[in-house]
Amino acid sequence: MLLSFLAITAIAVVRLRDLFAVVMLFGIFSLLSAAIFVTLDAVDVAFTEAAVGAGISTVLMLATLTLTTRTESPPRHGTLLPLLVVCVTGGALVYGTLDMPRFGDPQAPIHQHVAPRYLQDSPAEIGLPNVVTSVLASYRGYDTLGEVTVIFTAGTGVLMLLGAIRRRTARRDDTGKGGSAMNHNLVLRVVAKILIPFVLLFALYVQFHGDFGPGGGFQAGVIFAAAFILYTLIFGLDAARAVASPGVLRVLSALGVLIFAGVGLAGIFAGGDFLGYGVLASHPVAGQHLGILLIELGVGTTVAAVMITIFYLFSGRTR
Amino acid sequence: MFAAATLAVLVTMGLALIRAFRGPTVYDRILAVNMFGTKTVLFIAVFGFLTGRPDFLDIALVYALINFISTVAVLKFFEYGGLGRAATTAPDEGEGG
Amino acid sequence: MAMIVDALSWVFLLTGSFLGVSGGIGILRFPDFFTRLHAAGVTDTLCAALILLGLMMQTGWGLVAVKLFFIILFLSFTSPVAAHALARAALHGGLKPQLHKAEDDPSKS
Amino acid sequence: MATVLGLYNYWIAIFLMMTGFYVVIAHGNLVKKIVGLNIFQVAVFILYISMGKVRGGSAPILAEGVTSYSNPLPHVLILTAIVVGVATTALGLALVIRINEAYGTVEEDDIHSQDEPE
Amino acid sequence: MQLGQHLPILQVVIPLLSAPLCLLLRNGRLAWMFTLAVSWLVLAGAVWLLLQVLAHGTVSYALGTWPAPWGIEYHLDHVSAFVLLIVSGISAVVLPFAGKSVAREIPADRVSLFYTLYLLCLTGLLGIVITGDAFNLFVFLEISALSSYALISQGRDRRALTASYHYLILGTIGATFILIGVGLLYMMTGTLNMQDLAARLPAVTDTRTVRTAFAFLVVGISLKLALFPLHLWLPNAYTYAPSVVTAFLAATATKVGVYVLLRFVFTIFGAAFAFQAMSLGPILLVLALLAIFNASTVAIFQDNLKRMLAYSSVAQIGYMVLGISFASLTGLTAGILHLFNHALMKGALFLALGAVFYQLGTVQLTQLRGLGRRMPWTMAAIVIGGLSLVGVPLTVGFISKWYLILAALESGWWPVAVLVLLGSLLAMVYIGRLVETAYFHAPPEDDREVREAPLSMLLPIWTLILANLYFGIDTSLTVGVARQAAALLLGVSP
Repeated sequence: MLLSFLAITAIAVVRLRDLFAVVMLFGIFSLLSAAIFVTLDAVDVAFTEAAVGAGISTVLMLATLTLTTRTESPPRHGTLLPLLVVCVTGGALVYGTLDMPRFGDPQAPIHQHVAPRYLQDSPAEIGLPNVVTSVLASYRGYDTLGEVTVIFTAGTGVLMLLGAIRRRTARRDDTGKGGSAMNHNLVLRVVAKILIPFVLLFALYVQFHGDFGPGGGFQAGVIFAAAFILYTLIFGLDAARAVASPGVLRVLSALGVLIFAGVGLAGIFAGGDFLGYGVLASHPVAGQHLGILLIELGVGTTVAAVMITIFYLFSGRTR
Repeated sequence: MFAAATLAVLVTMGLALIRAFRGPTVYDRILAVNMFGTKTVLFIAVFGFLTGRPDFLDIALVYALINFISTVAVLKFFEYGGLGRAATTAPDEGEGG
Repeated sequence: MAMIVDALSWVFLLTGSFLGVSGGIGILRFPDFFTRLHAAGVTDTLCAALILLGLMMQTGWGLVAVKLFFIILFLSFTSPVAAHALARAALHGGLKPQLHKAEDDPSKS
Repeated sequence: MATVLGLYNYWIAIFLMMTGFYVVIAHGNLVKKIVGLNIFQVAVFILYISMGKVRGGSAPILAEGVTSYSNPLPHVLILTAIVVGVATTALGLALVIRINEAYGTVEEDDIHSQDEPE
Repeated sequence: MQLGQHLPILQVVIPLLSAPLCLLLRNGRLAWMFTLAVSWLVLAGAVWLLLQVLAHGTVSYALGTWPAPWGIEYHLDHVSAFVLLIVSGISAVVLPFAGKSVAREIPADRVSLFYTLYLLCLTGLLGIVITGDAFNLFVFLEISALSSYALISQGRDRRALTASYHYLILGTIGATFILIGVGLLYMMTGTLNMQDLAARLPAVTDTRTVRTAFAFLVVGISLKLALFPLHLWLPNAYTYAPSVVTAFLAATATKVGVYVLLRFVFTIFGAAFAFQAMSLGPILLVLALLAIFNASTVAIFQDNLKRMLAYSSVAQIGYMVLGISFASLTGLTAGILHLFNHALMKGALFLALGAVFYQLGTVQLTQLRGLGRRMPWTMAAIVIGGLSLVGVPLTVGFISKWYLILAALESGWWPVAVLVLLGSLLAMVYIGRLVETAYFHAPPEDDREVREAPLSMLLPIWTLILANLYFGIDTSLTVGVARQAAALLLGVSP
């Protein structure tokens, strides 16, 4: 049922020409897919998709729309060729599905080969209830390092593209969309003031509770950034910059990657392998705990800093 | 019983979705999206109970938060930024915005 | 006692569900934006609060209940605020409440 | 019938992928292309997550009394992929903003017609 | 603690770790020196690793101490060590050049950002080459891709932005295709480790799912490496990117793409499946020949020299793929050899063009009239690089072509050999145009002061040119390694 909703939404996205509506529907699309992830037991993924797809991506797209146009001009070429390409690709995929293991089949190869070890041995080897965190941070910790690097790359890239060319002048009353404050809206201001501390608290909870439930550094970073985005939206960019200056964020975004890679190197210097946390403490399991805690911290720092930076840069632009 | 609640929430989601598609004005769409978001929060919460593992409410909490932020962002977009198609007059705030 | 709590929670859940669906119908059937806002705004908060309260009663005291409580708190803050801000934005954006009877269906466009 | 039911999830995911893909290659608006790209990627995520599901399984967070869990590995992969996706989106949108500043439009055709005369 | 034992991972982690440090250096010149030092360190590591592999065979490294199918493994064999050397070598040569060029082409306050992204791109490329895990490959692919989008967009022309955008869209489609392919493979085997995949695939090769996975992987990788019909992003991206970026990416990024193709087709699927069951050979053969002729012809009509060389790159990728399509020992050797050789010549040529751009501010052919007398060293380098591109004896280009023709004849496809020669003729035409303009046309009247490029630019250019000549004469090292690598991929003795 949810999947059907999803399909309908996707079609609507194709057909609508009002980009604003498209972005709104994309928000719905993300929320829906996150709900689907929940029904498919992927709570961590749902968490991230909700925070990223529905939150960050949508806000960034909106910010882009404020800087560009809102309506899409009608297509001028035929759509036959793309349609053909799409049909061929889709046909190939459907053809490929025919020999797939059936949905939910516990006998499928992926449930037989590598994954069982994670489920069976991770309590003894790592000792965390959340297997996703164990795999993410330890077994495949290197992927996560790559992931943090990707985020860092995006942050640097956006900084390069949007930063440092036109510095925003401190004009309060310009038409500059994203940056100005919502001064007149008292209700929003008050509610935001009450909410933001809770949000920050919640971010910390997610950061440190990721070992036991869904959550972790990435999600916490995004939530932390979300609090700042809310602050920026309501109190204006200048006020937000006074709280967290771009320079500080730049240092923090680098710091996160350094923490992560540093923990990895610490593994080498302690006589183990890169990202081998086992040697970091007297007992391997304790070492794993320490390592995971630290790298999650690194992930959270970089993600939060980069997300806030990107949002600053997007909203600081004037048309 | 949880199943009934889940179903009800799903139906509501569907209704809101239709409004989001049809919504003649953008505000209708925002409203529908906002409602949709709230219902998704509920869906996640109820679904956790339905499957017997109710400790995943963090997700619902995040949804509630994100939903709020995107609503604010959208509103801001309309009050300050976008040249609304439905909004024929330019956004003009008297009070100092 | 447990029975009563249980029964009460079912009542809450069901009422909440009913309100949710009626809100959904409202948002679909009402003639213009402001009436739809009314339909959504009123039911949204209450429906969410009721369902979550019902769930809270099911779990008993614990971390889950605290989280549920926070969600309720959150929603009860944000939904009215969002509705309020939305109405404001719509009004400023040039959308006028439809005071007389609808001549044509606005959802036609 | 069993085939259809067993593959239904995958087919919807494929349908979504192709919808997104179509938006990317057929539409000329740069913002919409990015939206399409996102849909394409999310659909791939659904494909991955679908394959990780075990019928009767539960979320892979170990708890007492639960014996069957879904496969955690696809979840991990997709977490990474989501992050990659948002990074791409952010960079792409930043490029769109710059393009709009340089050309005053975000329509592919207009951009081409501006570059042609040179 | 033995550092040598950890070298495979340090190779990637050092540039990765340096990138955030570089971001913190606000001073552009300092950032450049830092990047330079890092890059040379990486080159030293790559040389050491290659020697290690040549001496002891494959090197593997388990990240996080987790054994292979569960954790991520670094797996270094002849192929990867060789490509590793190409990437880090080119980077080490390009960077000395970069100092002046970047200072002129990039605004001062963005120089340290530029080097941060450069380091990240290097990290990504190295990570792709060295990893033994299919998903990890995707992650590093994205690191390198995202940083190269950002780097390309820094060109001065506004078209750099659209070029970068198109690259982003197509690159992401390619990456997503690869992701789908990897997902399908994972679905059928339950593993992501390449060795493990190779071991478990034969049991399920007959399924339609695996065939689809193969198709998606090949299409996705072809997009990344700009194989003929999917090359549309490349010319613009290379034309409008900053000179250094063009030189670096042209010499490395597509090579890494070819490497990924080799890795997936030969190591994971196995030559038998790819070429017999899927008949990849004829498809690649036709596409490669089309690439050679189409792109070379287009290159002849370009007035912008960077664009001309970009199209020539597409053609040269055709040669590499042609070698692969034979699926024979000689063919693969030729392909891998050309990987190396093309990196040398395109690196040199794009760097030389960068020097021209540095002095002239343009690379339009008409503006280059009479440049042979004004920038003799640079132009001489372009001529030698061009000759190498054509495949004149005593240059590396000749060696590649020689092996390609040998491979074609070995397979009994003599028409292909003839076509390869014809393709060289086309290259002769476009290089000839350049030489004619530079040496046999009178310099323009306006008499601007045009001087030879500074030494810091000439040195890297000539290093590469001399390498072009050296490896064109003494082929024992390159051919030896390439042959061993090819044998390893095919699973036969060299």
